[in-house]
Amino acid sequence: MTLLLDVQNVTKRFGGVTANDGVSLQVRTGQIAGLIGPNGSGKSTLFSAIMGAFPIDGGEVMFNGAPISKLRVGPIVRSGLVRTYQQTRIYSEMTCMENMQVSSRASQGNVLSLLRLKARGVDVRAEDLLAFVGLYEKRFEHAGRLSFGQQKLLEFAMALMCEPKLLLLDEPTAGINPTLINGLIDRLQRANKELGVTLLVIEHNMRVIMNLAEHITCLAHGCVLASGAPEEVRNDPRVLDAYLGAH
Amino acid sequence: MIDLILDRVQGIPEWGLLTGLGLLALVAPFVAPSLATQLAFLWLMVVFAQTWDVLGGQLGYNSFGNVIFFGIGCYACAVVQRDSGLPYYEALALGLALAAALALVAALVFGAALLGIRGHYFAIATLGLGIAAGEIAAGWSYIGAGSGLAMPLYPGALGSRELFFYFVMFAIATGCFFTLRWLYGTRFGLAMNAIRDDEDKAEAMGLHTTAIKTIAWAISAVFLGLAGGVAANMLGFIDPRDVAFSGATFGVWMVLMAILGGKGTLWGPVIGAVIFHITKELFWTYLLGWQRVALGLLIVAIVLFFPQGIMGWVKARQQSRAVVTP
Amino acid sequence: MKLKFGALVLMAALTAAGSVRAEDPATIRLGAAVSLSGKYSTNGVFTRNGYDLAVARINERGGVKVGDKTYKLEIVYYDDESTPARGAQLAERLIQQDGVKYLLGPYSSGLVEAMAPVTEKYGVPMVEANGAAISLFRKGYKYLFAVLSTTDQYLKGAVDLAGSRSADPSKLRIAMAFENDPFSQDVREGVTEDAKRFGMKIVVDDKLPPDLNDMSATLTKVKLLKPDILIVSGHEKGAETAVRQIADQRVNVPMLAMTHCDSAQIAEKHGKIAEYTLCAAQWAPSLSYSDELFGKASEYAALYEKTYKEPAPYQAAESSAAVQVFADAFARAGSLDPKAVRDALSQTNMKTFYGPIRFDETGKNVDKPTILYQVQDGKYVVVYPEKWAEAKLRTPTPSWDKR
Amino acid sequence: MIDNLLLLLQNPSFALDVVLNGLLAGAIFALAAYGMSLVWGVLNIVNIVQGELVVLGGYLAFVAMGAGVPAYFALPLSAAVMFGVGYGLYYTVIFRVVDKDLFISILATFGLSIVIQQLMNTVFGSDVRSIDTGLGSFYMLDGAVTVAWIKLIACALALVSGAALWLFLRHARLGQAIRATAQNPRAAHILGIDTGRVYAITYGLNGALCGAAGSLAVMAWTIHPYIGLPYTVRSFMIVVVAGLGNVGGVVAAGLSLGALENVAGFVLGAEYQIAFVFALMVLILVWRNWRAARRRTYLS
Repeated sequence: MTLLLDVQNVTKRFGGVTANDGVSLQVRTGQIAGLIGPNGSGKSTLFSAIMGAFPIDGGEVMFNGAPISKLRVGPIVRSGLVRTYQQTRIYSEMTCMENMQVSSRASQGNVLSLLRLKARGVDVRAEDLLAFVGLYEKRFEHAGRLSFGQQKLLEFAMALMCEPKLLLLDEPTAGINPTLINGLIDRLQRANKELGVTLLVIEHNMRVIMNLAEHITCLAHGCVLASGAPEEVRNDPRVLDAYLGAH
Repeated sequence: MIDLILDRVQGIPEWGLLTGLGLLALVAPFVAPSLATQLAFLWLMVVFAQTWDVLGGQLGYNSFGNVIFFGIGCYACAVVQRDSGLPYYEALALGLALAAALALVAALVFGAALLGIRGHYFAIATLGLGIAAGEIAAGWSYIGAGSGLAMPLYPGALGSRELFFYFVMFAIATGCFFTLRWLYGTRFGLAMNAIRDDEDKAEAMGLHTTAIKTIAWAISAVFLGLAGGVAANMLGFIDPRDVAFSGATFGVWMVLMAILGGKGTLWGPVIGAVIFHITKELFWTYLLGWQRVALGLLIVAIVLFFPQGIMGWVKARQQSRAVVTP
Repeated sequence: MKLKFGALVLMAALTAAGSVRAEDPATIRLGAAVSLSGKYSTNGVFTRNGYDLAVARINERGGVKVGDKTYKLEIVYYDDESTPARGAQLAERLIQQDGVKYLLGPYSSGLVEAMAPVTEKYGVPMVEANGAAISLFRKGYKYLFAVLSTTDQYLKGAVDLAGSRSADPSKLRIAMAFENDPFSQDVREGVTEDAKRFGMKIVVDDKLPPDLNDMSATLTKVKLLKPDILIVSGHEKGAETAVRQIADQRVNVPMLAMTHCDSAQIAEKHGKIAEYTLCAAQWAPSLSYSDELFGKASEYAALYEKTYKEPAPYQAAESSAAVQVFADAFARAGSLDPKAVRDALSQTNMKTFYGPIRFDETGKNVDKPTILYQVQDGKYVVVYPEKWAEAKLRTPTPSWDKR
Repeated sequence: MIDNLLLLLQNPSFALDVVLNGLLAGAIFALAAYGMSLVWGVLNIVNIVQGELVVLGGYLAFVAMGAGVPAYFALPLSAAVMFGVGYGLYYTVIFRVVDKDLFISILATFGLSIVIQQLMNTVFGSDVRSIDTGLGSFYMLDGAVTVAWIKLIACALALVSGAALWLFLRHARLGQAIRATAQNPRAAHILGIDTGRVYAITYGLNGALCGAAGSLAVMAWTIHPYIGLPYTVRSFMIVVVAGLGNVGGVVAAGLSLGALENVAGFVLGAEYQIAFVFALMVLILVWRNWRAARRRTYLS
């Protein structure tokens, strides 16, 4: 398996606070990787740093073999790297279908091609993916009227519309009805297997992440605490101390 | 009463409605020839409101400088008519073509430079651009500087001038309407709304946000440029600050009309323009000397008590009456 | 349906806006768009006062006899808000919607410039009293007549005075600061022409923006280049700003000439620092013109002051004269046909309290000269042309440390 | 253009004159801009009616002096009345736009500006007004540099008022309440601060600043009912360049704007003076946006 994302010694400071301190992390093509750590350990900051939301103070991010740490959000996304947000972000004034249509891979191409009424296959794919996340019945409803959990699912489906190589998911199960969580895990795995999307998932729910991820990295106070297979990380005393002990 | 009308409107297919209105517009100048020029100005206002709404309503970018494209159109057309040596109609046609082309180029250049700027800084930058353009035009002697430019006289028979410009302006307004109607139906329209809803998200989903904004601006600029060329001929005289780059009148009116009718809708700006224009004319007729005070108060009242506009109000009413149907 | 309904309302409202009033058979309706608001509103009001005063006086005297019928005069006013765009629209509206067949002019050249194409198109004669830009009379308009002297004449007198008093006029250097509007740019043209004739050199040629209230940059340039004549034109605010800042910055020039200083009341407001300033004017109450309707110029001034409780500005006097010209033309035409009235207008040759009025083929009044005042001991005294001079020109202006 | 520049370079004393006169004009802009920055920072309102308030302040001083009030008293009087005008405006119109988006406030205050403009025109006439204080000028370097005393006084007063306001915001209880409200209105409200009143007072203070600026403008320059807009747009520009809540920045930006404008008027000719200023503003924004792009953000 080739190296898809290679985060090398990334450092990010906000004023006097060091949010990421020399963080390194690798994700291989086809993998489902996990990122855990207590609140404030710098997980979301790392996502933003990878995605180009702000300049980083040190280190380098390589995606698909090319450096991306000088690029802005747009070009990074178009190279096949997409994220979802912890506080879901969808286009609340538009219907679910419209949310999906505008998120298609085709929308990232030549702007003038957007002037065509419909792009081939977009609607079918949008409906398929909405069905995939269980929102097919809601497809003509305004996205802003969905429940938080449904919005989360919609955002996930929109991200899949982009046909990313790597998808960064920020707490996909937060706010989701516990009875639906197993279904969600199943969907993430299917997206990984059937759609060929590599996943990097931030997750608080230990049960979820242990079932899902093949490789887990644990952050604490902006530094990598441990990294390895789920079992290894779970049993690492430092992780237990910093993370589980904090609960 | 209102609900009743709303129901009736929904009962009529849109094409029926459009045809009816179109016919009405086509016969209006013959029924009331003395109002032809007034009505031509009405179409100008409709173009103003619609083109402003492309950025202001659909994209959520409030521009106070759109009048710059109107001014460029005025001058481009006037200069061609003055210097080309062609017969009147040929010169007018060439002038309008150049007006549209120059406005387009200007929009692409300014868009690339300014459309990365967001929020009120964008509004301010466009305001500054509009004022600077007016002042530069007022200093440039090739285009008449502060003395302005007089347009060539219309060669046709008495009374035909009004009809001619009425129909030209009507054509521009309808052209604009249908172009935007088509545009809002494409995925480009969706992308514009996505940027309005959450620009960071749109960018994080890979949309070429700056290019989309620039193209949208360019589309409205083309129609403003055309309208500028025709309006210059209707008025017969271009003053750099009071006609061409008149930010404090045309520049603000276009915003108000769009808001009054309802931002971000296809029909809103049209309705807003019609109501605003009539109200303004009535003020001018019946409130001699106080009309500007009345206009100022009207502006305050619109934005304070009616910021969602007529279409916004209608929508809210519909939504409260029935769940949205697909 | 709602939209159709809206369109009907629109039609109804626009028709109402263009309310067609019933024509009273015994009145002639004149239309006028004047500036009641906006930057020209002071002068716009003077213009309206002038029109009203003449109409009232003519109606008092029984009206105008056209053929064997006698008519009263009536004026339909609109406010053009001092903007040309509005002016053009209103001209159209007066003619099309209100059915007016004769127009009185607006205030300022820019407005006339905007309205003239419209009146020309409809063949409606317009007699105007406040748009003097020479460019207006180069367009071949047939229905435009102006009772006042053209703008290019305004400050020629000053150049003339300086040139004729100098041993070698070609050594003289001129500084000019003109507002960037049609009126002042026209004044500039007249001055440049005359300067060229004398071979004078123009060393400063600035265009002042209309909303400028600070001309210190231009004045520093003047101070640096030490010209012999400084000429300023920019309506009242130009005169006010110039007088004030020339004193503030102690700019020494042997001769200072400007327009609009009497209406800006520089002598009254600024006293000593306004002394020696030359002011161009169309008319003064002290001139010895007279006519039957108003009597002598001074009597007109007295009547105006009695009616409006302020001294008579020349803007009002020329406006009154415009109405007189119309009345005269109606009587001579013996008909109310606009074409006949237009032809009668072109034959106008009359003496008024405002001065002699005779139009050339372009429609400008070629019989009346402009005058120059000088502020002397706090009064405006006519010093040019020689024929009307009340006192001798005081020149050169001493430098500030000697004043 | 080039010869004008050479002229200036060859005559440094005159160059000083140009710069100095510009700086002094800039002080008035700074004063008005300071008020705008205050309102923008605290109420989150872009106050387009700013220029009209300045002009109104000028008219009040003019009327007061016409009625025999001495100049040194006309200014505080005008400022005091304008405080009341601002306070009143807040409770009639402004309070309705406080929590609306910026754009609504821009339009609403624009509407107000038309109304006030027109009312001033009706009440005071469209004549150009100025007050001659009779203080004369101050000159040096053989008269190359001449500065009207009143302009110097205006500049000094502008700086003093700015400083006084800064001290007030920093140390007075009410000033602290204003700053707290600016930072977080909800928190301030919870702490028992009557935010509505704080807003009203802030807007009143802005009125007073405008009153002072207007009084100085009518004494040192001229006013008429339609001269408000230039003050508004300049204030706007100064605040944009300086950033919110930055007294020093506002003063520096105001003074340099005045100086730049005058130099531009000299070099490019008066007709391009305003064009230069606005083109410059657009360029500054484009430049700031370009810098923001390098930080992977946007100017907003």
